[in-house]
Amino acid sequence: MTDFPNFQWAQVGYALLTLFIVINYGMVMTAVVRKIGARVGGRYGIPVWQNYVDLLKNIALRSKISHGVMYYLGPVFRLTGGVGLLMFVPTIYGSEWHQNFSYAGDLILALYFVFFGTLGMALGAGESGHPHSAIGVSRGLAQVTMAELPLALGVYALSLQYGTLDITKIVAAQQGSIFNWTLFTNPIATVAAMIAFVGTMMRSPFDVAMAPQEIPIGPPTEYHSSYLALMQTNRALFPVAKVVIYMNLFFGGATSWAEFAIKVFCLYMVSVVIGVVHPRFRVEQSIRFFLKWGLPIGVLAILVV
Amino acid sequence: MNLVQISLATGFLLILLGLYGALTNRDILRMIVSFTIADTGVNVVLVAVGYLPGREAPILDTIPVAEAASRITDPVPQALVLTAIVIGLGVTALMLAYAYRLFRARGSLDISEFTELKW
Amino acid sequence: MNFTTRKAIPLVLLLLLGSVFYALFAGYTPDETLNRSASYYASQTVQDTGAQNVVTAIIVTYRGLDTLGEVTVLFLTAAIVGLVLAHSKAPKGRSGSGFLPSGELLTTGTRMLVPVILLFGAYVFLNGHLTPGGGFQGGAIVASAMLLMLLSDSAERFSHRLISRIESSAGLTYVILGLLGMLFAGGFLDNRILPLGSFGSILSAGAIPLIYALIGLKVGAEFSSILTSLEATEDSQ
Amino acid sequence: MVSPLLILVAGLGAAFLLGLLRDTSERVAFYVTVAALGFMSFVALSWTVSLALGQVQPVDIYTADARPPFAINLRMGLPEATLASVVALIGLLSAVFMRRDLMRLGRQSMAVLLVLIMALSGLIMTRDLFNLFVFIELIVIASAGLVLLSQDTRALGAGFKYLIVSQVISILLLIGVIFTYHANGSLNIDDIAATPMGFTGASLAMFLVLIALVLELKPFPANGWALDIYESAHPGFSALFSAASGTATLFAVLKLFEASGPDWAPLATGIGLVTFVGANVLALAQDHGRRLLGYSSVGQIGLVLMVVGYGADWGVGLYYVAGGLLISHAIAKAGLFWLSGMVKARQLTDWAALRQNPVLVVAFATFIAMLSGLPPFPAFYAKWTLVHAMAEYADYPLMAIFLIAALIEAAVLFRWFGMAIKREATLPLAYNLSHETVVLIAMTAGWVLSFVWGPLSGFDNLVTVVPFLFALLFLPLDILPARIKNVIAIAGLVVWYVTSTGGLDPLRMIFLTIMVLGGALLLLASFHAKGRRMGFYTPAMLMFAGMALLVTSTTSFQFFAAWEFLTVGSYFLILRGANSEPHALSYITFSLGGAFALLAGFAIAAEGHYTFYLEDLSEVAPELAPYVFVLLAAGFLTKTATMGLHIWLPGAHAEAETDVSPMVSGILLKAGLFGLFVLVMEMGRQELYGVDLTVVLVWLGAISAFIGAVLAAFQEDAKRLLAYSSISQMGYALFGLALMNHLGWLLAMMFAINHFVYKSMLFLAVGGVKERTHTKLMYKMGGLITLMPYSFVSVLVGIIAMSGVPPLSGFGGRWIFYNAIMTTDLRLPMILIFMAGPVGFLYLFRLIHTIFLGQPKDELRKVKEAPFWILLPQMIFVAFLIAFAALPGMILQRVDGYIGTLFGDRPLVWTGRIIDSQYGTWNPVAIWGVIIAVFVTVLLLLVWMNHNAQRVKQFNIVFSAERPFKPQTTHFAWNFFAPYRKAMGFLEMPVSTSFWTGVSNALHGTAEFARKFYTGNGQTYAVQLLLFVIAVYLISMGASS
Amino acid sequence: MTLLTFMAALLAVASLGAAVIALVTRSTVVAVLSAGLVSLFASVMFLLLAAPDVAMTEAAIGSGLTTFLFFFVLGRIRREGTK
Repeated sequence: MTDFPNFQWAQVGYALLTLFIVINYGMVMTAVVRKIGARVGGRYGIPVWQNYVDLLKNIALRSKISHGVMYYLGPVFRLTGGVGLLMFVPTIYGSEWHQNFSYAGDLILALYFVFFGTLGMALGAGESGHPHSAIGVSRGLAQVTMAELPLALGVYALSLQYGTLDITKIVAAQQGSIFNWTLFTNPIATVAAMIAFVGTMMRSPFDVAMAPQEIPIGPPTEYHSSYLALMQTNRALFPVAKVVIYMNLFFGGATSWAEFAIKVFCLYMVSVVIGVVHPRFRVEQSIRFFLKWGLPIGVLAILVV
Repeated sequence: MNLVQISLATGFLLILLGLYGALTNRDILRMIVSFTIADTGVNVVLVAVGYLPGREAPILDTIPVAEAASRITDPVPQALVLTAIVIGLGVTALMLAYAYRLFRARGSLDISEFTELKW
Repeated sequence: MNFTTRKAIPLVLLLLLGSVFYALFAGYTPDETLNRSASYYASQTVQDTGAQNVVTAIIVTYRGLDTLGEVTVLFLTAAIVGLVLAHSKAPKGRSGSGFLPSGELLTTGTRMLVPVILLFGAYVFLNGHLTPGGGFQGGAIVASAMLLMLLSDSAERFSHRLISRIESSAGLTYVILGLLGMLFAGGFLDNRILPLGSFGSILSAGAIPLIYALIGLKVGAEFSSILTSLEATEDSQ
Repeated sequence: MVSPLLILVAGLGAAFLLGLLRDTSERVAFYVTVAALGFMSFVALSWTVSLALGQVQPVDIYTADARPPFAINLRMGLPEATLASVVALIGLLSAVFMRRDLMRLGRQSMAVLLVLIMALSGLIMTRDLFNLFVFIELIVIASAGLVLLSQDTRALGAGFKYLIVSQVISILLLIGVIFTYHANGSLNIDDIAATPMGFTGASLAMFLVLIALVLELKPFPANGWALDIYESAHPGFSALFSAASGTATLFAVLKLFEASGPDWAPLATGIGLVTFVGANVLALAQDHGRRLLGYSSVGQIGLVLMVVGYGADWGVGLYYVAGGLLISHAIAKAGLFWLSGMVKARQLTDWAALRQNPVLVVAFATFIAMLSGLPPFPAFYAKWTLVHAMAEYADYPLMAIFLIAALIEAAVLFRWFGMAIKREATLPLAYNLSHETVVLIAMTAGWVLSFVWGPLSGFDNLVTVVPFLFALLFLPLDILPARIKNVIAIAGLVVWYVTSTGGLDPLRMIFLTIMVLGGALLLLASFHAKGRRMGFYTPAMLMFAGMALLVTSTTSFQFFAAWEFLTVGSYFLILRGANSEPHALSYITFSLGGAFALLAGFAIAAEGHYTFYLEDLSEVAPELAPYVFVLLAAGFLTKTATMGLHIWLPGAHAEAETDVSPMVSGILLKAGLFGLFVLVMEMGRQELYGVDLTVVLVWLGAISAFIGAVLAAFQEDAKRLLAYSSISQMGYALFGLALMNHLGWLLAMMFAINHFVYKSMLFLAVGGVKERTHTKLMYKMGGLITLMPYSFVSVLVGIIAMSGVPPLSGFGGRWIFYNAIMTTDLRLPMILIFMAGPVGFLYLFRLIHTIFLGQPKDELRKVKEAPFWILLPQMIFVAFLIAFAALPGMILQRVDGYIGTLFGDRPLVWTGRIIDSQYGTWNPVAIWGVIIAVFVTVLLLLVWMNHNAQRVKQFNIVFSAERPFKPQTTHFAWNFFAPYRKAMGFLEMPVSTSFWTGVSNALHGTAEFARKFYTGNGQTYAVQLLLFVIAVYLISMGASS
Repeated sequence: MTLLTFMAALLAVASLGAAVIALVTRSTVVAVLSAGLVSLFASVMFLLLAAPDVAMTEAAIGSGLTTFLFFFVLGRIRREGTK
């Protein structure tokens, strides 16, 4: 098994454990965030276990339909994307078991694997035949492509800075002091990446693709029952997995689950806070936003490295 | 001005006059007439170039063969002119025949009317 | 182009061309002595060809190929003039030159003159190697006989067919004579296939008189053919 | 040996003999004519053969037993014999061609024809100046006579204009002759060379003689009369007028320029060049077939005149080059004029009638290729030699003008060819067996000529190159059913691959594999075609032949010849598409333009050596090297369709046939990439004005990658989308290559392989869809996933691979890319590449979504899966992609090692199947393992939960209340990324399209304006003639003082 | 100035004058006749230039035959043009 260095079956167990923790954490955290949002807005909000209720309800739903193979596979792709992403990045620095399968690749793998789920989801929704889902997909794709740009630039700046593409090595380089974090050693790259982060978290002002409140469009409207359950799982998992990447790259990673929980929550809250205070952009507005702010900062980041 | 110069000048002037007529006259027949004048001019030039002042025609009936080289004028241009005259006539005849056919085709002898082929 | 520029542009051009000619004119000085070609002819013609008239010798032998081309030009012209006019028959009715009245006098005069003219033409081309004149001049004279007949609207015109026969046979014989020169003498159109004879007599200069006679016939026939074609075409077919 | 004089004698004798025949015996007269012409041809040919074989020595024929200059002499050497043969044969064939009209006009016309041929032969052989004049007058008069053969009444006017002009010319000539005689004391041409000019006016006399003869060549712009003749005369005569008269007169001019010495050579060069350029530019505006041929004749003769002047000191080489051009021109132009006799109507588009007879189309193509200097025809060698000579003397502006004019000429000719292939004729073909025979003899002569010319070139004989012959083999085989031909084609490719892999380095090996074996694979799809599929296999095999030869070439000549082969082959292939005419034209124009840039580059690099090894590119003199680099790069970038030079690509690739698109996209583009590889491998970094050219390439690559992707995202046409995507992908490859480091090159290699696989696959899949739906517009498709599942799978795999999403092989490319850019200092162009990545994802998604997902259209509810043979290669590609993604090492490791030897480094460490770089890791098997494990687990989970899911149909809610005026605009697939367009639409601005359209319009406008110069008035033509003479006089006076 | 030169000058003036008349006259007939006259003067000039052969030819062909050719064609054209 040279392709899987030092492979032990226990790794699978640890990976599953990581997965379990992250999913649950994601469930609770998103609920908490919604609750906070509600309270800020003067409402009562949902209970923190609401996500579990929804999940169970969806799984239990009896009527189950399918529009075709791709429709069926869409959520599978989606969740595979989320899980895979988590598997390919190390979660807890220094803990061998929580390196997951990060030896399969490096930063590039993670960056590109993000698209795996997006693609599958889009395809699945597409097959449903509902034109609104297609519109949602096209909007989402259009926006995300521009949003990813500052991230790519930031990451490039970062890898130039550390001279490596290996996430573990990048985290290692930030250990020791809080001032070793990329946030401080390379603030411009961090800002660039954070612009991308905000842009891809599917929250206001960049949530026109989902736009759940106003128009019933977007992939989620097409799915129900256990499909939706899978997707819901992913919606808990995927943001966290993504935040993990940002955390590892820019905020010193995490050496323990506690640190992990705090950093992920804080980072997540950044997008929430911005979302709360900003009205929604139209797609072209957000694209222009990324071109006007994200791009120059990203360029600056790689130029000053 | 000696004989040769006068002849040469006449020849050249005839050529220029002929060409001027050929290039400015719209009547096809008058163009052809002008060309014959120019042809005549060419012939005069040719003969004049071959002339050696004071010498005689290259016919050895009265000139002894031994003295021929010092007494006759250059025969070559004369031979050429003979040919040129005949060729000139041939071309003139041909142009006249064409002129007639063109006239038959269009009822006109104006060169500027035969411009349906262009560009 | 308006009237003035239509004439002014050629004028300017020809003035420029005139300057070219002037350069030639100004740079020209007549030779003092014969150049090498001419002096060769002056000294060698008699020995080579036996002709008195150097110009004739040059035309018929040294530059025989030119002359062959020259009669071919006339042959071509005759053929083409025939072609050009073949398809545009003149309207029925009066033929003739159209501006000379063809009266009794002219007709009679023509009948009397034609044989004389023909004889004179033959004289000119047969003596071409001795005196000025030759096939072309003689041919032109022969053609003038034809001209007279055309002018007089004489009924007994030469048949076009006969003219064409004479023309072709003369041409063919000319070419064959040239070939004979290649076979039996020094080269194409060499006149020495026949003996050079005694210098200055009519039967001298080898094949020159023969060739010049052929040329005369041919040129005469060709001129006649052209004249006939141009004059009227009813009988050209 | 019989005396060459017999050529003249036979012509004249027969002409006179005709007069003795009876008027009614036209038939006999015709046989006499043909017999005489046959005899003349025989004599000339026997001299040609004997002289060429060295059995006889060149002879001087003296007349009247006197030595020149005292009597006229003729000469029979190899050039004279060859050209006399050409003239006599064309005369013979034209006589056969004009049989009916000759018989109609009678024996006189035949005599005129005989005299014309005789005079032309005389013009070629004579060494006497005045004799030259006599022959010219004979030619003029005979031509004026033969013009009458035409039924077109306008010919009369044309003939008269010709006579007017000839009068002026003969006046100038006679004056010149007599003053030359006065100066030299001789009329012999050889004496002009021997005797120094005696007096000041002599040079002026020489000028008059030369300019008069040059005027007979119809130099631009003093040539309006000639064009009128070409347009209105009988095509049989036009063939003579262009081919035979042009050839003979040009040789006469050559004789005189040789005699007059090198001082006069620039005169010929200048007039020739002006003529070549002017005629070709003006030809752009022509839509009348014969007049176009006239312009082309003028241009070609101008070209030879230029060679005559330029190559004045080449010795035998001049005869080789000028002769090749001249004879090619004679054969091709005669053939084309004869063909025009079979086309009834006169517009260029009416040549479409030729399609009724495929053999004639082949002949047409042959003639066009001969004229445009494509291999293996002699003009190709001539062009090569000429440009190399220009480079040797560092006459770069001349070279540029020449090449641009040659390009315009090719554009004119191929525009016409395209019309003939794609338009509809208004009148059917005027078929006539003897006419066809004549044309086919000309075509055969063209090929024989190439066969003879090849070995003389000192290079390979291109006619006998095996792959090329293999391509030609399909011409006779075209009567077989397509499937049988396909088997032969595949077998041929495979055999060639197997036999030619020895001794190639891994890099070339991979390119050869893609090009030849890949080609064989793609040909599997061609089994789908039914019937005979005439005209597919020859061009296809020609293209593959070019590519096979390209990879194995070692000299610049081989490389360039191969390049032209593949260009021409692919042009014909592209032209086969339904609406591809304009696109094929822009393809061939750009490609030939690129090819000419290559030619110029090689020529400059060779510095006078006509054989130049590619590996010597590394030793080009440093002051030249950057320019060589720029030129070669421009040539290759045209082929890879880098932004700015790309406008030919989308149309060409999109409009091509289903199985052709993958060939021209997946395979053909790699030829450009291969060239770039060779270029940067041999030449390395070059600096021009302090700019590192590889950096420029990096930028170009990045811009192409980005803009190509953006444009692809905005396409409505699926194949166009893929075409723009190719531009983008090639941009990546170029980018990698230009990084000039190990990983960059590996990246380029990776892209070469990947792009071949997935672009072929996608084009096949989309093509298969198009076969069924009969549209390429994506908004007209939709919901085809259930109907065409296999096509869907291949598109799915294709887009995953292409967008670089793990685990498929595209990711490998991206991984290498990141590692490559880590080691370079170039950061700004990276940004564009970063932007290109996600945009690429956009267009790919659009492709799959709008075709296969969403709701099926009513009219497409019953379409079937794509044909088996189109699917088969796709499935093979899918398998390959998966295998390559999991085990990239099986190919890449060798290439990596090879590149390592070039750079002397080893940035990648291959441990088993794991690839480590200095910066990161790529463990393809692990990636696969994890993803499959997770995917299967989740899927099983879903199946467990959802095993009883119920299949429901979609419901149609596309239109709400009313049907809009343009229904497709309301479809989601229309303007799919509308917001994106709002934000990024400025990138769509057709800058380069506008630029090239502007260039083209400017040229056409110039042509349209300038041709008004030819007013049609004979007098004006004469004035122009004089104007020309005076202008040349003043210019040469100015130049010599 | 010798007699020869004087005659030549006279001929030159005469032939040039005839040529000018040929160009400026309105009548084609006069033009043709003048052109013939030019030829005739030229042929005399050839005699002065010691070229009797040429003189004969020019007189017979240049001024004689050519003129008649013109008149023939002119005649035909007149006849047909007036109908």
